[in-house]
Amino acid sequence: MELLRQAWAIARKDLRIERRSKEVVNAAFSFALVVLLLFSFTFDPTGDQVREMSGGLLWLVYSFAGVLVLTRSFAQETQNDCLDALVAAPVPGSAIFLGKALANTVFLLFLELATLPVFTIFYNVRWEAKMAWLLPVLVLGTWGFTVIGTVFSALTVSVRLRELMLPLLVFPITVPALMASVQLTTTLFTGEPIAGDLVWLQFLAGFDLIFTLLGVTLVETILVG
Amino acid sequence: MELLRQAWAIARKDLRIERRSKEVVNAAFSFALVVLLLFSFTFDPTGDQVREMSGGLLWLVYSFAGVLVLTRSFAQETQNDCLDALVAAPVPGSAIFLGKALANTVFLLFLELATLPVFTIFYNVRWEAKMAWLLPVLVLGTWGFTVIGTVFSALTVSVRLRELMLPLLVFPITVPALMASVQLTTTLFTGEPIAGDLVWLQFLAGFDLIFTLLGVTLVETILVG
Amino acid sequence: MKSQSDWIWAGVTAVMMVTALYLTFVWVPMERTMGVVQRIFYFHAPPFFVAAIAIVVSLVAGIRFLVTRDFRFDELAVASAELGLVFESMNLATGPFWARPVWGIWWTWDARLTSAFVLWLMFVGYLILRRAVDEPTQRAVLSAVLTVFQAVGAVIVYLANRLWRTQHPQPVIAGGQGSGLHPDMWLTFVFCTAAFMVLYLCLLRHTRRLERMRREIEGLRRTVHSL
Amino acid sequence: MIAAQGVWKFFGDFAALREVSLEIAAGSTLALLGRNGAGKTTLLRMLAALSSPSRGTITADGASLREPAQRRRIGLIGHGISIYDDLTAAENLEFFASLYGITAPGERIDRWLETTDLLRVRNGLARQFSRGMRQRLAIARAFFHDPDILLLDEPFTALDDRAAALLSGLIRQAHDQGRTLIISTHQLREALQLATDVAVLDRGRLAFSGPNTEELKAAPEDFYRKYTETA
Amino acid sequence: MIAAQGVWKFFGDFAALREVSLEIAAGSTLALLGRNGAGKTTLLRMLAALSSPSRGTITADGASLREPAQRRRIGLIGHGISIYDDLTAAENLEFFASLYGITAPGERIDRWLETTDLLRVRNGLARQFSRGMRQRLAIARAFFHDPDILLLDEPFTALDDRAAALLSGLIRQAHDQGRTLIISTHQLREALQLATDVAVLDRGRLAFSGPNTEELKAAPEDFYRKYTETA
Ligand code: HEM
Ligand SMILES: Nc1ncnc2c1ncn2[C@@H]1O[C@H](COP(=O)(O)OP(=O)(O)OP(=O)(O)O)[C@@H](O)[C@H]1O
Ligand SMILES: Nc1ncnc2c1ncn2[C@@H]1O[C@H](COP(=O)(O)OP(=O)(O)OP(=O)(O)O)[C@@H](O)[C@H]1O
Ligand SMILES: [Mg+2]
Ligand SMILES: [Mg+2]
Repeated sequence: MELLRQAWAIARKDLRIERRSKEVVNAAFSFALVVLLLFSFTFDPTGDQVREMSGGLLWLVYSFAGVLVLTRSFAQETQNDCLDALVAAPVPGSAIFLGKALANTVFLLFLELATLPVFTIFYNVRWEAKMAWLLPVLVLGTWGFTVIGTVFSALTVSVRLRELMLPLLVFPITVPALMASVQLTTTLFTGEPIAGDLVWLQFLAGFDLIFTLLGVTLVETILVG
Repeated sequence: MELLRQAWAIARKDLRIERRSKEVVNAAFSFALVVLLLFSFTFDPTGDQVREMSGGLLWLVYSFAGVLVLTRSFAQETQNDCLDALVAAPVPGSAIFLGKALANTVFLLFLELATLPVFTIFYNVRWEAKMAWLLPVLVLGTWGFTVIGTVFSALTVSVRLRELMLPLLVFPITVPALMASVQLTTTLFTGEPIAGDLVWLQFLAGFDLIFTLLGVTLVETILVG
Repeated sequence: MKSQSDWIWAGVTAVMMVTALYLTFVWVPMERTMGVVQRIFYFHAPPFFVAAIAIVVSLVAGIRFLVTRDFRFDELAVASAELGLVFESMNLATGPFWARPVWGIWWTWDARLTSAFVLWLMFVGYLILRRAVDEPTQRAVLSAVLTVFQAVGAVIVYLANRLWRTQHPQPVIAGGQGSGLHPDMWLTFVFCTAAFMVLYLCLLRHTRRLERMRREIEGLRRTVHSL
Repeated sequence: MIAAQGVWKFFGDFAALREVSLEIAAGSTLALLGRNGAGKTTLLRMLAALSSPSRGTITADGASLREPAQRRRIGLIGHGISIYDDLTAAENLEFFASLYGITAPGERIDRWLETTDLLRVRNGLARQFSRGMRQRLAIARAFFHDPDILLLDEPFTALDDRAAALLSGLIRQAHDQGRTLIISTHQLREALQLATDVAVLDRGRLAFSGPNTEELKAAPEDFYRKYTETA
Repeated sequence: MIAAQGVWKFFGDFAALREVSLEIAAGSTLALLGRNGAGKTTLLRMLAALSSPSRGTITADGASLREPAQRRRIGLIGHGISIYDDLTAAENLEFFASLYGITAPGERIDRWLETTDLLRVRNGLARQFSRGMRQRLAIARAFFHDPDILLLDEPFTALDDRAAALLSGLIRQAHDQGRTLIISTHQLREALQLATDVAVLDRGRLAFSGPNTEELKAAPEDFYRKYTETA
């Protein structure tokens, strides 16, 4: 309980900063659009062929934009050595981790929901009835991605080549989660019955759980050494 | 002449540093591989469908990996305020710009040549005879990309959210060059006659020329303000 | 500083590798459908198993380091990871040469192949991270934590294979159908795996030593410079 | 009482601190001296539980420093100002209040903004503050949860005059209130004026530690040179 | 002679320098004083042609500072050390030699590594140097192309003892060789000992500028306070 209170305090701080400057989300959103732009320029999106890859495209955009948000997450704490003050404060590392992860998830979900309509228009994905299913997919997929990204954001914060290092470490580990999300999203976009894919939803949930626990246990070591 | 001597001095410095640590190229190459992996979720490379977009895929990989290299280009100069020493030295900004652009081009060409075979294997691109044509395409396309990227790398060096800003600024401007390169590359991969596309090559050359001149004239203002 | 045991290890390894080559290319019967290319199998799968073991070793060593803060474990972790990369590369490299004649393509993004590639990327990421951290203690701690995540990630990726349909043959070990290997093939396969395992252990001794020297030099230099 | 027993800190094989054993009685003010690279910051960071000793132990009244209960007692001023540029003065303090589990901090926040003369810019973004104002806010942040152990790492360097005056006032006050202070610095004279105890680090070794005396105050340079001559 | 005429520097609307006019005779040593945020660094950066005045002009012997010929005459020690961690000591100097168009620098490089006592680590990576060694290398870098105008921005802060000794030696030597030095600092006494001229900046204004005198050396604090009281 106490842990969650502290985590929430930290998350609220990040959210408040972001609500004020809107810097990161704006930049990330524009970046997502740019990526969409690049995609559409490099291969013309027409016909069913695109519908089959729509899920993949969407999550590609999310991943590339997302990892940039994650890089910032701990990097910004180093600006005035704020990280020292955080670690010196009587909150466990796990609280810092959870708070940051929460804030990042909110940012990414924002980003994703903002990108979604643009995407569907760009690639004229027909809007099915069971799109409601998309929400749990987004949430679970994003949380898995963010949890790992947040841990590694802390891991690489004082490392050379941070901006190169993070995607390098994050993506291979998140591959299963991404694949599952892609699978589910594509099913939804192509309008096939979701029933057969529910196993992926469970898989995602399990994935998230495992890495959340790992993060909670290990982040203290990362921060204090 | 003097200008080129100074530019070369700066390029040599960057190349020497890289040859010693190999950090950037290694990381960028691995990142390119990661991107290839991510793409595989989206584009199942069976069938000709992928061959039509192979050029696009390749240049997407190059762009994403390349922009990370470019971000570093001036950022690393700020580590010990080296940039101050550079600007204070009796070399014109244009020399710094050209030197950096040169070094970056070498890095990216390395990256591209290393990625190319892996790409052709992963995406089953058949290797045609006229692949020799690919070289001029790579060089011209890369130079255009690098020139713009280097200018913006200098422009964003002291900006918050650098790693987010750079792609935002670079990609939209380089889209024409990218499209031309994609067009040419695809033609080569699909083994169609290149003759019809030579105009794109000229376009690229012109594009490079214009932006090189722009960079040379404007970079001094960027650095000294 | 070659000790006698080094020579013994080297000898044993050499003998086993040569025997492995003999078994693979001379002794073992030819596979009916695939023909000679199938013999790649004996140098294709075993390296993967060794790589898998290398991860486990890295993982255990990494955890031991976090607990004891004894750099010997860090050395073991790196050494094992470096070798893991080498062996996984072997598995990755031999695969396509088999795929080309059998499937007609060098590569397909089937789950099993992808997972192999992901594994390879994890090794690479681990080693690149290490090179990006200057301060040895921090380097050791961070890379140890990373190993834990990657090991878990690797397991998940590997299990995820089972969920995906794959063009790639099912596991012979612990794999349900398709495990119908001729006993001689089995023997060769098992022996090759053992040979690669010994090779791994032999190399491990040296890479560890190398790593220790590296760290000692680093430390001496800093101490000298701080004078 | 803070006790460091046989503390080593290794960066790789390089020992930044060697076998440092030190006892700091409650209510004392320790001047932590030593030339650049002696290990002052390293030691202070461990006292702040920002990093853990490679060997040896550091305890406050017998308890480990990583325990929240202990960390709540510690106030730290490091090289950075540790405030968020995109939060207002009040929000900054409010945030740290929530970290330290201070409920209903409103009144206390205003009191500290008063003390640091930032009340009139209560709701101004720290980003827009002048350097001096930011430094004063940083000081408020460090003293805000009134810690009874204060760790100050070269607090006066690059501090603007007003901030410096404010800080030295607060330091004196804290000392009078019987709080424990540990101040690392290069300014011998100033340090020895207010210190009750002195510790000198030399290349990671504890070259001297003991109470501050009149003769020390009289000739600090000689004393300092005596214990750092080795370099 | 360096002449600044009616120099203003704006950061947005904020004027970091207001109407600064200053003449620095060749061979003189100017102590540039002023509290934090007074504008010392801003002025020095413009003298080093790292940024250009918003209004007014700065010339060296009548010529613009951006001209290579002028920049070749200038040596700068700023807050950062401006050396490349991934180059060896020798390569660092070699690189800057090539920037300054010094042909066949080999012998000169060794001479400077000698002076800074880095010859034995000639081919060691700067990254692996201790802090002091890096600082000495930075000093070598600044003096390497023997500039006859030296701009030093708080050169002694955070300098380790040996580097400090080395630098003050070089400064004195440069002065004796009739070079022009401009040193910004907070350490009044030390500064006034070696300065021939004094300039005091106060909130961007030039509050005082004139030759250094005995009574100044006698009571620097009073003098300083007199011209910075406004704050
Ligand atoms: C194209 C690249 C290839 C890669 C990256 C690859 C990768 C792997 C991996 C990771 C394993 C261990 C899997 C496990 O034990 O679960 C494996 C085993 C194996 N591979 Fe491949 N493989 C490739 C191509 C092929 C081809 C073309 C064939 C033959 C048609 C083949 C036949 C086998 C067999 C028989 C095993 C042993 C099964 C086992 O015991 O697991 N591989 N390969
Ligand atoms: N993160 C680190 N990695 C490697 N070495 C380090 C690290 N931090 C400190 N050191 C080394 O430890 C020694 C002590 O550093 P420390 O900063 O504690 O000295 P200090 O007394 O604070 O110096 P100063 O008075 O300049 O602040 C120095 O030799 C420094 O190079
Ligand atoms: N890049 C910048 N953007 C905005 N304001 C700046 C910038 N650089 C300096 N300033 C402002 O200009 C004023 C003068 O700064 P400057 O660094 O020159 O002072 P200083 O005399 O060097 O102070 P110190 O003695 O602390 O170095 C300060 O108020 C500072 O906030
Ligand atoms: Mg310190
Ligand atoms: Mg300054």
